[in-house]
Amino acid sequence: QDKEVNIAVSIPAADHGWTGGVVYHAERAAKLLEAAHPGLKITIKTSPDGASQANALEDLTTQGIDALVTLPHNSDELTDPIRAVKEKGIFVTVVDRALSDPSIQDLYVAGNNPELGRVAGEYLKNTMKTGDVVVIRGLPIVIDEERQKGFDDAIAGSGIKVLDKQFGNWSRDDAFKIMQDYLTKFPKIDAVWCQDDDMAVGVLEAIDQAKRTDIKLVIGGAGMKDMIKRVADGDQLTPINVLYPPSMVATAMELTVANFYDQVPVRGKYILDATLVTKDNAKEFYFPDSPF
Amino acid sequence: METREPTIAATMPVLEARGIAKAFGPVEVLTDISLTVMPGEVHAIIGENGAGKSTLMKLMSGHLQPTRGTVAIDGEPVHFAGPVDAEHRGLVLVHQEILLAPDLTVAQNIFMGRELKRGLMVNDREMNRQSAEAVHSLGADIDPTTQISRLSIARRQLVQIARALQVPHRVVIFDEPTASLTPFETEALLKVIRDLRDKGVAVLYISHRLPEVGAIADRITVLRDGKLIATRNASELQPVDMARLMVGRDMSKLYPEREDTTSRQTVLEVKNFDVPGYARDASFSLRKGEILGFAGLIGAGRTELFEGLVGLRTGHGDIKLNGAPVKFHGVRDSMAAGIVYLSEDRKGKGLLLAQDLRTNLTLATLGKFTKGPLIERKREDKSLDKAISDFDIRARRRDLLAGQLSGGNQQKLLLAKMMLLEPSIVIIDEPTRGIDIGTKEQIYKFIASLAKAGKSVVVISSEMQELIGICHRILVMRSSRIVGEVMGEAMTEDEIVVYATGVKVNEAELYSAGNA
Amino acid sequence: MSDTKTIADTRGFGRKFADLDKTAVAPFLALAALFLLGALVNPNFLSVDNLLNVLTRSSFIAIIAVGATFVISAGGLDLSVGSMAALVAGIMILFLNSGAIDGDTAMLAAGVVVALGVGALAGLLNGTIITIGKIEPFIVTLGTMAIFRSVTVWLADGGSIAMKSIAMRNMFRPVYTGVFLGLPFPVWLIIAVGLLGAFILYKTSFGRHVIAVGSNEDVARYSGIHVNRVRAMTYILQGICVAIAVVVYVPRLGAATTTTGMLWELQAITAVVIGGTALRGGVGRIWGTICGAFMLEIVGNIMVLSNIVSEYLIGAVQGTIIIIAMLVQRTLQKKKA
Amino acid sequence: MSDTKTIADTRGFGRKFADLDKTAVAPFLALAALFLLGALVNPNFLSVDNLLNVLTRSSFIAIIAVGATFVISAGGLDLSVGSMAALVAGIMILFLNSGAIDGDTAMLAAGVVVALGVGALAGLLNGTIITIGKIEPFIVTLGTMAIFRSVTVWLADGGSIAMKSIAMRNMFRPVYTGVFLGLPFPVWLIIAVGLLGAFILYKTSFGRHVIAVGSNEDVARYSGIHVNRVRAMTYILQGICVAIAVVVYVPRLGAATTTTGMLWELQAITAVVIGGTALRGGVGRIWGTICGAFMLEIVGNIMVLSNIVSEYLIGAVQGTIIIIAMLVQRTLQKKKA
Ligand SMILES: Nc1ncnc2c1ncn2[C@@H]1O[C@H](COP(=O)(O)OP(=O)(O)OP(=O)(O)O)[C@@H](O)[C@H]1O
Ligand SMILES: Nc1ncnc2c1ncn2[C@@H]1O[C@H](COP(=O)(O)OP(=O)(O)OP(=O)(O)O)[C@@H](O)[C@H]1O
Ligand SMILES: [Mg+2]
Ligand SMILES: [Mg+2]
Repeated sequence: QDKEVNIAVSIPAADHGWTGGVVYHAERAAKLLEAAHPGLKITIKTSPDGASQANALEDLTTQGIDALVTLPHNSDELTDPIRAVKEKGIFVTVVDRALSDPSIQDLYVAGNNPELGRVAGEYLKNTMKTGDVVVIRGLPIVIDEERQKGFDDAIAGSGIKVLDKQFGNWSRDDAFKIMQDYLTKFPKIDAVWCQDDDMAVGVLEAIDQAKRTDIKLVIGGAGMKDMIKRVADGDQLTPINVLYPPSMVATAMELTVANFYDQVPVRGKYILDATLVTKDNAKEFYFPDSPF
Repeated sequence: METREPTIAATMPVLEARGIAKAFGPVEVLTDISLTVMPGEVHAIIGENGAGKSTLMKLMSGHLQPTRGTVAIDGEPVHFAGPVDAEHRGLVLVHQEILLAPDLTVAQNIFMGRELKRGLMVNDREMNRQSAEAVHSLGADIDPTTQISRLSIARRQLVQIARALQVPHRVVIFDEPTASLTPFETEALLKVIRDLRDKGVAVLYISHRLPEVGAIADRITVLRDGKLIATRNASELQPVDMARLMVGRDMSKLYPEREDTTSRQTVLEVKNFDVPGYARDASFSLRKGEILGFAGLIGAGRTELFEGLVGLRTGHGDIKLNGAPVKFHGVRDSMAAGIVYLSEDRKGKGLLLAQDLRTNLTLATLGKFTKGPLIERKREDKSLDKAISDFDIRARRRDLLAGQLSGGNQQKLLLAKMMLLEPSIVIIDEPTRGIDIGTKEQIYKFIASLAKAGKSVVVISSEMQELIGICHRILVMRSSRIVGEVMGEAMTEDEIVVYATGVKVNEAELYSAGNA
Repeated sequence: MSDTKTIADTRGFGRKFADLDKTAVAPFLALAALFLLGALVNPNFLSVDNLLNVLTRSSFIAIIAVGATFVISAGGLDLSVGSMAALVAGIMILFLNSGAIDGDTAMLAAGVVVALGVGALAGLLNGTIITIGKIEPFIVTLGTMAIFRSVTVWLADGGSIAMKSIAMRNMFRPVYTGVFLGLPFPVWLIIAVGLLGAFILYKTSFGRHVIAVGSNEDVARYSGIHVNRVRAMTYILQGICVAIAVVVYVPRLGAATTTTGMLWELQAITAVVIGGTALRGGVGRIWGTICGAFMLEIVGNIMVLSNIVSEYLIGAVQGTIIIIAMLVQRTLQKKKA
Repeated sequence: MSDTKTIADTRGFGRKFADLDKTAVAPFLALAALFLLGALVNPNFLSVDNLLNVLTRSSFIAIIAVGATFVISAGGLDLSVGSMAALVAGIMILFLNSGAIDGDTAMLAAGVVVALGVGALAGLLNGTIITIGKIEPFIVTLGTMAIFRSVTVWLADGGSIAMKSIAMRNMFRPVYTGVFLGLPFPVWLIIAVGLLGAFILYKTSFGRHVIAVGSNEDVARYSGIHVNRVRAMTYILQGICVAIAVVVYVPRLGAATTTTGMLWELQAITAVVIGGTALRGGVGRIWGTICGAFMLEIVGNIMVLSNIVSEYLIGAVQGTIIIIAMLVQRTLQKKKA
């Protein structure tokens, strides 16, 4: 099994927690896979934004590759550049963010963004029935929009009322500030939904410092290890988490490699559930060695 | 000296100041000045540093607005919206300070704001040609494509004059145009001014060089402390009279009695010193108590030689201080060794124009005014008081910024600043550039007193008269080399000129051969 | 005001420098205007709790910006402060986690020393390349900004570096949350850094030299000032200020992440400029800078407290307010003139 | 007398000439060094395809940086170009999607006109606030940067704005991908913009005035130059350059997102400075700037082509290369002197 296969992996740069996790898992998977298949060569490239990712795709293609695994910054922007890769006869695996033209991707491995919002919303609706919620969004990009929409749809028509929404830029520090100001602004808050666990850390700290007791629930998302641990430990404020694991990139890489080395061709869609993590199943999702 | 009957009576004044006054804040620096300027007249304005000459000129050319009174052109009161407005009416001012864009070339500066065009494009060739001509008519050869930042102060001054004369003009105001020029450029400029006068242009002329004023002016107005003291026909005034009117006391003697303070002890010995591109193979020695002059034409390399010696630019060669070889890696080393250099470029390298007097005074010697890390403001203030009285700095308020002092007073402040270093060897580059006659006398006295106190002084100057008046010995530089030495009876203007221009080649070669 | 006429009619530097005191006061007037706006938007704005929150939060930028005031007054620029903060925080936490020293207090104290050392070294790196290499500070610090950030990401393995020991964290947390004489500890630190900065800039010969170098490098050189040394020193001071800010930052969330300090450089420079220090050098206003940092934080606070604008447009409103604040400031200066 | 001067003259002239070349040539030498590095790292680097790819990509930054050369030479600064690009792209696409005009070609042409108009207006806004409000360009363009970005986010409803009509997209795409006489279209555009920029800066009186204003504003004013008008004009030119860059950018990715153009301002300024233009104003080098933009893109390209460093550390290597490139450039200048 020493077939020569070149696989390129193009992902966003590690500029916040979740993408950092993506890079970590990609590099780890690359090592394992290369060890398992002597002829396999995996090149990982990170890019800080959509335009430079398009550049990276061009550069990777120039080097001659058999397959591309990519987590695009943005579907609209990268559809054409990825199409150009595909047109060279290269096997294309897309992770997380589906292209505007799905016919391009041979394989699609994804978490489910609308589902992440929906699961969080459903949980709120079902456990609280009524209540005042504040929301901290990420950055204004499509993923955020999808999560928000899923959440809004889930609580539509229920007694859950969204008091305020602000962008926290997927940053702990910004989330901390916004939460502090929410606490000043609203005398009573029942729950906080923030789209990402990094931000949840800042939110919890702000609540802790203000010594406010009215908040009953803080729901984050993505399954950062610290937050999963809190769930596992039965923290009152954070009884649940919604999974959106950065390790999906590793899954995608494994599947792509399998397409070349195993006899079965791999095609189609693999959607990972936005699993609700509770005290009961938290242990399954706790990886203390992961950086995220 | 040329004498000429002024033809004033027939015509009406082209420019007039009517009861003009100007105050900066509560301080009135000009009071009630009335003045007429006739076409075809050279009208000189003289007065001590800070008398208000530049301010008056700025008022008359739209750079400043008077607090009281009016300016009139052809008998009509006018209000200038700004200097450009005044220029449109044919009034141009050559500033005392250099106002040129340093990154642009000579030609680009001369034609700034009124570029010649060919179609859409600027016509650089034509502008270069005309600029070269304009500069040439001032007795200089400057490549019009040279960047201003690469020119010496003197050359910048010439460019600035050329630039002003490029504007269509009826009245040209020269504010100390010759302060940084050598006799040659000065002579050329005076010729240009005479030509202007003959063409019927009115000229306002400010200078501290009184003989020059006598030579060029038809009428002379004297200012003192912001007041007009007198306006006289030039033929009625000898330089001594001018000085008396300006200073308000008799000025019979400009230079102090020469005393032979030179001792036998050599304090500084320089051998084969090179400053790449500027000075070659310079060798000379300086004795204790000696005043040594350095003469030469503009660009001879005097400034750079001494900048190299004190460690302000790279130079190689042997320097012996009191017999011991020394090496200066930076100007701090030479300062520590008791040598100070006062730059000729007081605005660019001497003073922080945007900071106050106190900050400037103590900048080079802050260590003396600190206790622990703390600057003792009281002692600084005391030192400023002393400097103001010792050097007769005319600042009407203590909190003025250095840039708000009149030109001559800036020079005094720079002198005071460097003297705080208590040096044993003082190198003064153009010590009296732009300084009034009364103050000159003070500075000469000061230099003599330094020598008397056993310090050694190097004076670099383009004014041969002053070198002859105060120095014990004069070295002449030409084209990067020291080409001659004059002392005693031989210290005459003719002798220096002969060396400086290269007429006396043989001896020059002999001299450098002897040093090699 | 005595300078009335000067402003109306001088042409040169006279105008720019005669109105010294006005420029110094203007930022505070702009701040007052913001207070008014805040009070109108939400009555809670003026509550002591809110103001103290904001003041406390502004401490990072304020402290860093004090350092930036030195760099900018000397005619320099430092774009690397944000990622330098991340790097210093990361190394400090890694050190705290290493358990190199027995005893939590000793360990924390050593951690602070490590932070200050790393900050000073990072500043020295900037200063050295700029002065010895004679390269534009913009390019150098843009380069080191990328370098510091990368190294942090690498140290964090793309994730975050968190303090492991809960005990130590609890012991450290009061550095951010603690209150002394009614004021949170970080506010005391702003005051201390401000006083020290003002002392150095206005009262010591080094401060004088900083202004001289920024005002006219040639004059400084001809006056025997070690221009390079002074320049480099301002970058070291900047590094130390970054380290002090980190010492307040780390106890807040107990971690350094890949986003720590992102865009702080722009905020710090903005604070300095709003505070009345000119980017071209030669002027430095420590208290104006601190006031500027406070203004920036208040604008953000008002945005969240208000209900008027869509979250999408908050940036636009914030940008507008800052421009208007500068305009107000300029107008006040002219009025008073 | 005359011979003295002749000697001095020749000396001065020769010196000056040599200097000019060095500063102008240095960026190109640094570029050559990068080529060498690239060839060492990966043999594919020197392939025509790869080089054309890189050249084509550098077109956005190169074109924007030509505008920035004007702004910076005049002593200004524009931090808003990145978000301005996003805004212009967003509005252009929304217009294209609106179907306001019949016929795809007409529509596209109109779209280009709209883009240019929006760019010029945005530049005018910057220029007006800076000159009339007399506020530091840094603050103003930081403010408008936030404003343009926010408006884009708002127009995109937090998501992205994509061209809807596939037909139109296919028709527009060759503007990025098309090749003419062996060179991709964007490369021709760089050449055209460079030629035009060089013509304006070096050959017209406006260009002369730009340099004069950046060199010494007071002198320019006394010379009757409308300083404010010239300043404002440089910002408008900058806006137009941004719009031209957008016209190449949109066909490439077919969409504007909330992150479009992020950090382009820093890249543009870096390109300008690497190219030899001083941040303090008074000097402008159009071809140096374009060379600088190309260098930035090559560094990125080499990073992707090489496999040596961990992904986390790429930023560090990139930062180091840029600093070293500047150092090389400085050293070359001194050597040749
Ligand atoms: N902008 C200003 N603000 C305050 N005072 C000023 C300002 N400009 C000039 N002065 C003061 O006005 C007085 C007259 O200065 P002016 O420059 O007219 O003198 P001057 O006669 O030209 O002297 P010099 O021969 O030294 O050039 C001086 O006392 C000077 O300090
Ligand atoms: N033709 C020229 N082109 C360019 N630079 C020149 C030219 N002539 C002289 N210079 C430069 O001018 C400077 C020398 O002028 P400067 O007048 O200061 O010398 P100096 O001998 O000290 O003269 P000064 O008599 O004014 O003290 C040097 O930098 C010299 O290289
Ligand atoms: Mg004067
Ligand atoms: Mg000289």
